[in-house]
Amino acid sequence: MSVTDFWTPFELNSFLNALFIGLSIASIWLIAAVGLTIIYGTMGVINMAHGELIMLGAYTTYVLQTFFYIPFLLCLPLVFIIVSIFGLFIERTIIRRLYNRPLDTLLATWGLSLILIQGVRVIFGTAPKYVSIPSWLNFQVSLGFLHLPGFRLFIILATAALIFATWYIAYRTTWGIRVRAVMADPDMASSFGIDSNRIYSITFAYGAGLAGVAGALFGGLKTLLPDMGSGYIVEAFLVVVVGGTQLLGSIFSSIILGELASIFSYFTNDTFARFVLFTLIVIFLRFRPQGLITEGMKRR
Amino acid sequence: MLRLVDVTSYYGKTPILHGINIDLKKGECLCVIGRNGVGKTTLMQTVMGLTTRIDGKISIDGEEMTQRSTAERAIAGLGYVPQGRRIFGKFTVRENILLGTFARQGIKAQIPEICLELFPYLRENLDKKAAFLSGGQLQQLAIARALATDPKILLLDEPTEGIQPNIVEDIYHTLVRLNKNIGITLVLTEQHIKIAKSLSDKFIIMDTGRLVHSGTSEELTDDVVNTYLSI
Amino acid sequence: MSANIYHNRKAQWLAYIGLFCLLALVPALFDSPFLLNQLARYAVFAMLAVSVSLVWGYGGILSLGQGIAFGLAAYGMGMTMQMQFQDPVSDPVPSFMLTNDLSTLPLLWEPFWSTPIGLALTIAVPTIFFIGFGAMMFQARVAGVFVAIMTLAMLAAWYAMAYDMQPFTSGFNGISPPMPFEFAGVSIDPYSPTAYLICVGFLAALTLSAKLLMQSKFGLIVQAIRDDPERVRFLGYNVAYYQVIVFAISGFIAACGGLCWVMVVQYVSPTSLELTLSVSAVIWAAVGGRLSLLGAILGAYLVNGLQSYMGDELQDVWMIVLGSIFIGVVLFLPRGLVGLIEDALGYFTGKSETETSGVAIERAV
Amino acid sequence: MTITRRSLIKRSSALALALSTPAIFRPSSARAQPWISKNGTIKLGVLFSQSGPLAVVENDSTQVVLFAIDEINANGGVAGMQVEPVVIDAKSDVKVYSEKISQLILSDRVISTIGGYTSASRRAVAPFVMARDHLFYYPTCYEGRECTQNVICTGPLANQHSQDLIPFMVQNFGKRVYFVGSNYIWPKESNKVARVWLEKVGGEVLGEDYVPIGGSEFAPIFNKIRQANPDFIFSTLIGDSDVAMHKQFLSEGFKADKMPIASLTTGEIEVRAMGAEAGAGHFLSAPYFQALDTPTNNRFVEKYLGSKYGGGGVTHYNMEETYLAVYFWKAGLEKALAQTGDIEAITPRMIRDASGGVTIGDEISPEGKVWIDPDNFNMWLRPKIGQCQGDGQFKIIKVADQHVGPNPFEIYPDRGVCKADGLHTPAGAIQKGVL
Repeated sequence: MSVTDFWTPFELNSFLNALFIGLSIASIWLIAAVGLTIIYGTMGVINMAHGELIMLGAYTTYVLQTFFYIPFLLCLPLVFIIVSIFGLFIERTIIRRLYNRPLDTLLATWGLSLILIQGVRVIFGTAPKYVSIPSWLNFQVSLGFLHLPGFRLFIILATAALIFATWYIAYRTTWGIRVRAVMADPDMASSFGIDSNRIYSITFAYGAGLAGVAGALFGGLKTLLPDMGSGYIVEAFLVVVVGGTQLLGSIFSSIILGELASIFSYFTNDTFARFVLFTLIVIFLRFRPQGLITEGMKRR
Repeated sequence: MLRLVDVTSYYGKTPILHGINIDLKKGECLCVIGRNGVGKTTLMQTVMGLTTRIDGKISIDGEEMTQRSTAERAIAGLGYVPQGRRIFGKFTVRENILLGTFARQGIKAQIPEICLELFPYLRENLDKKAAFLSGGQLQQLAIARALATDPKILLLDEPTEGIQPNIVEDIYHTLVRLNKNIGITLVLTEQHIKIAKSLSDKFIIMDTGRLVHSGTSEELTDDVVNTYLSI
Repeated sequence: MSANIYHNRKAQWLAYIGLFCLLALVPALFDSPFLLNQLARYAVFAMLAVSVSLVWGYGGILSLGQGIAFGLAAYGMGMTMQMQFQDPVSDPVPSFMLTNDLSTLPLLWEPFWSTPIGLALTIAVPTIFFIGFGAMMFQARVAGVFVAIMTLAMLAAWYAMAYDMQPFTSGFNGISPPMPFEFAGVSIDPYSPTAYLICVGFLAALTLSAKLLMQSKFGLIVQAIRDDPERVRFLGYNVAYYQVIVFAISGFIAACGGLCWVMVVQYVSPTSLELTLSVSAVIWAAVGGRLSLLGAILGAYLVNGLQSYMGDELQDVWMIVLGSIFIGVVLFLPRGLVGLIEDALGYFTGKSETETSGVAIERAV
Repeated sequence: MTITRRSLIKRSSALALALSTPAIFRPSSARAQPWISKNGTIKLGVLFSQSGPLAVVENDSTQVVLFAIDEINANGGVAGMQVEPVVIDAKSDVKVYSEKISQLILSDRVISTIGGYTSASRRAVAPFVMARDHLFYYPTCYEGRECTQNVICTGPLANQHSQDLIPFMVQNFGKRVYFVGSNYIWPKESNKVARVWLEKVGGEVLGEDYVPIGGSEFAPIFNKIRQANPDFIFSTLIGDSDVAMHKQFLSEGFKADKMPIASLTTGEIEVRAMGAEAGAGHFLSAPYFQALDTPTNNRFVEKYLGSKYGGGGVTHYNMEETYLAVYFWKAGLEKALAQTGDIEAITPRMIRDASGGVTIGDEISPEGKVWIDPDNFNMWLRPKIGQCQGDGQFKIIKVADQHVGPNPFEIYPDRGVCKADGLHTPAGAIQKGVL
């Protein structure tokens, strides 16, 4: 019945709005996935605890807001720093021992995610928490029939800003040259005095920090629960893999997936949309396991 | 300058080099000779710290290097031009050379004049993607990149392999200049006996991971070549 | 090199048979229906762990989608049991369908009127699906992480399907057949020794056959593919063929697990298709030792036993403990707990343990 | 039995070893034991999730059961005996529910069990509860259309929820409604019932959407809602999704006074999670509100929040229904004892049979007098409509004039009528254990 009962009739304005909303969904998937893309693309590490880093970001925002009365906008950089430091800690204690063993990183980080979920549960209890967003973000943008809430727009802009910052760091700074060198050929990079371990640490911390910011933003859309991160991990991975583990690829894949999700759920419902989407992804990966964009990336 | 004492080197658990001894003075040029697959590249990688495990001792300028990481060795003054160049194709020429400067002491992120002076082509094409360079140009870039690290010792693995003859000559002159005029110690592996003989002060011959013969370049006679290198 | 008794095939078979005899003796020793039911559940988990050990430990394919076979089979069994309860004349349509606007039995459900056909479908559908899915992946030479991600996406798709197709599957609520499974006129109480012994019997039969298979030429090739697929390909073997077969067999084992599961819990819901269950199976196998079927079984019993019997004070931190154990195993004991046993046996009966452990990975038990 | 055994023997010699020992043919000796022994305590199973996503609600349920048991024990216990709760954490996992219910019944031998918040957990325990003739109290709202002899539900059924709410909303806001719910049976059933009531008052359903449990992306749905522009939204979302929807409702620019959400779930605890700002102005139909101004409720709220169990800071309908479940159990047990006279002879089934018609009066029940329907063993209650205020509390707008009876098969009259002994079908058969 779920398919047939309410097969929404096609209506142009509303459909265009659905496309517009697709972009909004895409920005959420993208910001959830961008840290993962960087970590996986650079280090070959499958970080199953990425969703939990998002969760930590959300809880950090909650703590900063509730106990230190820090305004939301200021929370974002602070969350980035705090979660980065935590990421650094994880990298030094666990991830570092597992380079060149990608499947093992997948398993170890799954264990880590269990610890983080339960740890947060023990500290904050089971009751949900929430992040309040500043009231000036409670506006709506209306462009004719197109409609977008201010906070969504804020997320889109924040995502764009973070992507731009990441791109700038990667392609316009000497630091970026180092990271890309390690990505392309770790041995050669180290022959030029680049300490790949240090690059990995900082890259991981950076990816973790991005996840933290994503969490801070998601806190404005939904409740904070210790296991909120697990809801993002599958989508984030699919964005990364479909995109081909590159920044540009992730942008394209999140837009495509976000639009498809929006269009499917426009015509049917959210659950069925997921089924169709996941099946399409499996088929896509069968024919293009290297993802959408593959330019010269060295796989491990 | 570069000293290897009884060095054994491993990939995984398998030893590839056995008990290598080398002693090289400042400004000397050593040529490593041997057939394909006898461990010449491994020797380079061992010096650079790119193998899994090393027994024995490696020192540069008296400074102990055996347990140091590759990056630390590069900073200590080892420059590396690997076999097949291993240029970063997605990087521009400028970025490739800049990579080298990260191993410098002092000023970084600035391309040293010497790199561009030696290879005018690179100066004119700094913003070109390295993937579009020809083999000889890539080799020039690889040498420029290694020079950017301000090396005391330059390791060159097959610098003339797969390059058209006129450029081989260019590279030969460049190496002479680096060694004789600037005083950089060179270690190179070379298939062309002629080049090896005229460029180097010393040679060693390797076979199946062992050092089987060594001497000054005058001692690299046809007899020696026939004994160790004939097929 | 011969000395470590751990690598002695006779000793291995003795250990396997010993374990199953021990398990089979439980009903004689303990007169507790609850315990039997609980241990029957563990036996089912052990089947899942064995399926993971086979596909990952031996085949080198990390599948996060073992739950697909488990869940599909669980639904098959749930449907079979539900239809045993329905009456063809007076009450042909399960209650949840009537409230989902289905007044006649959907075609999908019709075959389940017959218990033998239902059981056959329960096992055949997941196995065939794994053959098809495996062929699709392995012929395209998908490997490593990408298999993990594709199986994960497929699992998520099936989960969404079971969840969304409410008139056919009862959705999130799941199907709870009101009566125990009946076979050949005998009702199998989930708490009875019979149900328990069926589960242990399945576990024993599947494990021993899998072990036999892995000692055969086929098994050696599968393990060679795990260690170096390219080399095996150059030797002229059709690598995809072997991978598909071992993947399908692991699906078959997981499907048997799903069948037994519904027999002992009388309930099936989309949670069988949740990622958590599939990853848990990987955890059990890894903790016990994925390179050994016996290790996987021990891992399943141990982790679940600890989870059930840990004191209340520790319940709060159980997930933390489990996560830490798991990280510890991945970091320090890649061969799992049986790796420790192997080293210990090597210490007492054989040569220096470092040498043997290096070999053990290649020559899995 | 023998056929199965024989065929098994053929299969595995390991099995034969076990079968040759006589122990397994012994009848289970446990059955002869009394459920309640005179010199012990009365054991009551408490099966809720204290960890995992469901703990948000179910943790409060555990606490309130312990609170009620403390209260009962302090007042002399049940039939002069103390009540001992056997608390188990179900970890929000249906596998654990199904495992632990058998532990409670078979190992701990509790006389009854109170537990569950989702229908999935109820259905996971149901087969065991029925097979062992146990008694399970399910203390929250559910969809109905079940007729078992071993479950007593102390929350409202779908029919009790909407019969006042829908007409009230239509009257005050308009006839055009949009349905949003979580994607499982209870919301779908509740919506079906709501449709029936809507038709009676001439309303119209503009759209119906379901999101996965835990889903929090509402942009596509709000897009459709904006297009349809209903007079109000009827929500049967649970948990996270409910909270996320209210928050996004605000940020999408909707106003509660123009297009309010009429909900069956958004109680005090949900409002606490979303922030009062997001909840303010919307409506809830429930039998109980914290703000209910009766002496019993004021006492209950004050006592509960002041006790060591009241850390949550609010009381809400789900919690109150759980509280009632404990008292219904006590009343049922005492009535069964009065009928048999011997406490050791009491079985769970006796309590269930005795519970038909049992009443809990104003003096104990915070929501006012309630009783158990002697036919289908759900609760008679008075649904109330509350509007959420800026402080997170509800203002009670309307209380049903009289008690509304539960009718599990209201919209399926051709399925039959649920009676104490089973579902009486129109064909005259009696089906037992209809799930």
